[in-house]
Amino acid sequence: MKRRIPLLITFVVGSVLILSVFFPPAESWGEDFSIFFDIIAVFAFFLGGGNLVRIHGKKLFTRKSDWGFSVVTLAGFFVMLLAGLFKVGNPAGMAGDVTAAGSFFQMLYEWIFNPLGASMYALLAFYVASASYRAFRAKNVDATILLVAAFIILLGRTPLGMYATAWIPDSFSILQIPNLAIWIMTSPNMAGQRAIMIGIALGVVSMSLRLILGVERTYLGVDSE
Amino acid sequence: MGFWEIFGVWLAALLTLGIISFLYRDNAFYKACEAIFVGISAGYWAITYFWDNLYRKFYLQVSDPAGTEKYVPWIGFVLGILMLTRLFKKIGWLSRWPLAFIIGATAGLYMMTYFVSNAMVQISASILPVFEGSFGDIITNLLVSGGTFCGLVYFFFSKEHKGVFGGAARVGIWVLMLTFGASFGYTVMSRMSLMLGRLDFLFGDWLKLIK
Amino acid sequence: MRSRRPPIAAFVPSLFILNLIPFIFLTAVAQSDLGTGESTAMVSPEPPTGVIALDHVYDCGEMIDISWTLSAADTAGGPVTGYEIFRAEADSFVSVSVLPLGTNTYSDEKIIAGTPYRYRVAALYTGGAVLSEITSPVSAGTEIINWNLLNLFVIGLFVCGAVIYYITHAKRGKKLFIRKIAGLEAIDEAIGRATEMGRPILFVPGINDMDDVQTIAGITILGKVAQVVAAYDIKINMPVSRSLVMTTARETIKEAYIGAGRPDAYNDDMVRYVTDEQFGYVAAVDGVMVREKPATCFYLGAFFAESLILAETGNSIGAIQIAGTAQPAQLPFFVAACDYTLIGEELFAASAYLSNEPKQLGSLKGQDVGKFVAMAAIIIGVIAATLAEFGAGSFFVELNDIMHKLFTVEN
Amino acid sequence: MKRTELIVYFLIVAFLLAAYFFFPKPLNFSAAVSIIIVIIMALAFILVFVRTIQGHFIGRRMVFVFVGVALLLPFFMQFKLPLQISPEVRSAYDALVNLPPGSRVLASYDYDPPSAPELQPMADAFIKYCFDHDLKVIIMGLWPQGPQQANLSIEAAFRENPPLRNNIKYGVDYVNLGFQSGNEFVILRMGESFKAMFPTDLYNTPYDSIPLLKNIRNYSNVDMSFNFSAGRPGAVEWVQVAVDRYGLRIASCNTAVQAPQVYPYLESGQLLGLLGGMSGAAEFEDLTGKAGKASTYILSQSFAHVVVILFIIIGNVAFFREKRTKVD
Repeated sequence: MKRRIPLLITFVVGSVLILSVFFPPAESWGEDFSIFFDIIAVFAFFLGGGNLVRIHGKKLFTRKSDWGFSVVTLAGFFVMLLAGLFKVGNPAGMAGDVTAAGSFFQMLYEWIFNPLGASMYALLAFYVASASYRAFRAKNVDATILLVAAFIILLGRTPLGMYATAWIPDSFSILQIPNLAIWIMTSPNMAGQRAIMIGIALGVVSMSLRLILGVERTYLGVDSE
Repeated sequence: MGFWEIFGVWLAALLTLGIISFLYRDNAFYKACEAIFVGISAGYWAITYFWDNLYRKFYLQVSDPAGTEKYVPWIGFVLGILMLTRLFKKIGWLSRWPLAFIIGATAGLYMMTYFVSNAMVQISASILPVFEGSFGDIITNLLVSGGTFCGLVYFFFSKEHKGVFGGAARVGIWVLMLTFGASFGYTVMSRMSLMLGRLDFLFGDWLKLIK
Repeated sequence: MRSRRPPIAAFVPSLFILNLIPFIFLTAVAQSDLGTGESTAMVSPEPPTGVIALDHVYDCGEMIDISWTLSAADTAGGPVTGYEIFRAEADSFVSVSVLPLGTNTYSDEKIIAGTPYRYRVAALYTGGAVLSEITSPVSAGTEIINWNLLNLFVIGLFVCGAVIYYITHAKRGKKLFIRKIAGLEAIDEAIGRATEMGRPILFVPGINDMDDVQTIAGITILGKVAQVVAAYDIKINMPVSRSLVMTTARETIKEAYIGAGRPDAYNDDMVRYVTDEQFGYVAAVDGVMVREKPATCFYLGAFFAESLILAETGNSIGAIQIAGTAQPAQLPFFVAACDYTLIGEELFAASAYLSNEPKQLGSLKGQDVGKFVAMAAIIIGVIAATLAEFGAGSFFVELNDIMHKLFTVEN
Repeated sequence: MKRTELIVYFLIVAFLLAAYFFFPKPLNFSAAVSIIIVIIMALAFILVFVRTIQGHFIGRRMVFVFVGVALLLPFFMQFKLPLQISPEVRSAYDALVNLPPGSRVLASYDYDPPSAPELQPMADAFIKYCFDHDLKVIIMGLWPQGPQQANLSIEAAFRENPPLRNNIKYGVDYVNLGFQSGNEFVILRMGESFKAMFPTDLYNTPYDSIPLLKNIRNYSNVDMSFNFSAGRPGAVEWVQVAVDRYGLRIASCNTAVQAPQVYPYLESGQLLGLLGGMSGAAEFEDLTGKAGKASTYILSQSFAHVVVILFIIIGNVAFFREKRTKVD
């Protein structure tokens, strides 16, 4: 029983939403789902946030190694929570938007959250280089194609590519690296993207059907009966 | 600049340096930044959930006297409460209901979205006359249609990749590799500009070495 | 997927009415122009003709479509500057929209279903406007079934039918061949490596919530990985960025441990919530990687810019990395930096492949039928389109037409 | 922590503090120094290359150092990359130049800080041009942080040309309407009425009490539009809704990643012009005659790009060298 009802729910909800596409009066049900989901996510956060506090609290009280950092995490979490819940320093008081300029919440966002996020994102500049250095090697046919495509596109985006192949006569201008780069992006690249996208669509159809029909049910956990 | 602005710039600069130091190796400075980031951002999302979802999408909707369809947020609310039954051993199994609901709905919704926008649209976009335009265009058209076809052959699961079929699958893999190489190379430049933003902040806004 | 159009009429109605005043005034001027024909120096151009208003089909009474024949003076360099649509519920016409010249259709969405409306279209020119005839009343109605999507229904039914057919077919014990998928064959090897080295396994299910199918696909693979993990008693470490994913992953791993007959070995701390924030989560996972040095990293789910940050850090600690995502933009980074990558469709096929159950494998055969349909459609379509282009006979022209109609989803 | 490591940290902090307190501001390398630096970098590469051929492979940290140096040093150099103005940038610029003084330009800021390195220079150059040539700017944003980015542009224009601070008046010469959620629906409804979407500006001033907006009801009252966008909603939505439905004249400024999706609209004539990525920004700065951030950024970006290309070559040398060692 404890397992059959969830399976039934999945089946009914899934098939109804698939069919709703074909019935204009039911068209908006998908959007209603997103509202349900947003509200469920709030309650789920009680579990997630609770887990965060519990893990770091445990580290702190058992004085595990690096417990000092747990203090920092907890402090950050609660400071942000209080600043946001009570809209501390908000120029418009409780009536204002929580992210209003000048509020403590927004200041924390600008001084701490934003630079940290942007810096983490920026690490990609370095990783993209180290990955190119390591991965683009002519180990076999596949890797060589990967390498050549990447190399042509990279060259095509610098003046270097233009100078290197400027001698090619205009009747073969497609072979000039900048043109070749554009051609790769618009032609073979499109073919590959299309194959991937169509494949994904069919994979999703098949997996969704497995879920809706209850063939795939690992996520449902244990039947304690 | 007032004290608080200078303080904010310094704080942001130190945090930026802390994150960048991870490139060398893990260190206490990075750990501190990580701890701050996790705490602050979890708090940020908690607040977003509270004001955006619970307050705006639930409370304001159900308390709006003019609102129609008030029952919609309530269904979400009940499912959310069921989610919390996990905290109690005896009725914890009830939390699978909202989960089953979410998975069913996601499966149903995505199935149609993907089928329309990824499969149908792409197939209809592929149906084009091949022998059109210049010689180069014809080659390109053939390549795009053939490439898509071979790419799909590669994804076939229930047939062994042998003989002609295997050859097509092989070409399919090459097309995919070409695609990946091209997209990778294409993104390098914009990834570089991300770091430029941070360097500009560090050496301009903070150290004032750049105009 | 079609989405509900927001009720535009609900948007700041009072301001809207204020804005209409100049229009009404303009209309009045235009009408008086027609009567006297003297207030402007210019001769007024011909009005639009043949105005038709029809209920937009296959919707929920949200739209009325208006079409007309362009004013004869709507030419390059001609006097017409655009068109204005007027609508009346009772007697007074109000302006609905102004459109650029050359337009001959408009869909009015600011209507109430069931109310009859009349329309007229004005051709605007410098100094005035000329009005068309008034249409007969039309009201927007609700249709129960969207027949426009019949082609989608038929093709969808065929593909879904194939999947379901092979699922039930396989149940009856027919052996199915499924080719090897390298990334999935490697899972056992990767877990074995963790056992040998006595190091944990890191599992990252992407950064999206449970309302993304990719996350669900990741979780279903987790179910299979956890079975092996439970059997060999390896430590699995799963930091997640969404609370719902945390609860689902816990259920899944617990199930695997109970299945392996070792429920005591399961511990809720195997899965822990970090933060919803994309880069905050990445910062923490990077920290976990360099500190705990997992032997194997799985990245299966929806990934964005963080894909390469994770994969490069994982590479620096020498972990075996198996990735899979359906984000086409991130696949190149995984392919470049990971040992194995499940490309798009393979991610969704993975749990079926790993389960080795006939039913699940049957669904893979079913989706191959879908691929066959796609390939056949492309070949037939391309041939028909090419031959039709060469004038190879009306058969190909029609076939080309049919193929386009079959795969074009109208909204 | 190892002692050497501590010393390195200490040195870095000391250097930064020295830079903060003692370095000349702004720091500029003379042309000779710049050339020497480039030569040193080239030599370093040759060294790495030779070492690799000898069988000593460099690690990822060395790659990081090279990328970091390549990104940072051009900030202080006085080089100017020779630029070839591409036709799409030229046409965007021409469209702006042909506007008579007093024309009203709508500027939509549809991006957030991570895309700022590419888009901010375009936006800055655009605002400067408008302020210098008496074009009235109406700013809005479809991304929450867009209007803040616009304020940065305005601040930059004032900083560069202080007298503008007195001459350019908020509400008369420019206005910032702020952010409105709703993506393409905002664009759609603006076709009827700006005011319906923006009842007040960013600072809660009612729409009607702003002089600049007096006679502006919808797209038909603006002369041109510039869109700075990094994704969705952005240029594509503007074209599909505002251009196709309401005939707005629009030039679009995009990140390099987004540009290919926008090019088709340029070819079809739905866009007046297009600025793509850092090179687009640098060319635009070149045309407006005010070298800004992009002119520096493009140098850094090109350097880093070349570094990546060279490392791919070195990586392959390393690979073949390794293979040969194994065969031996």
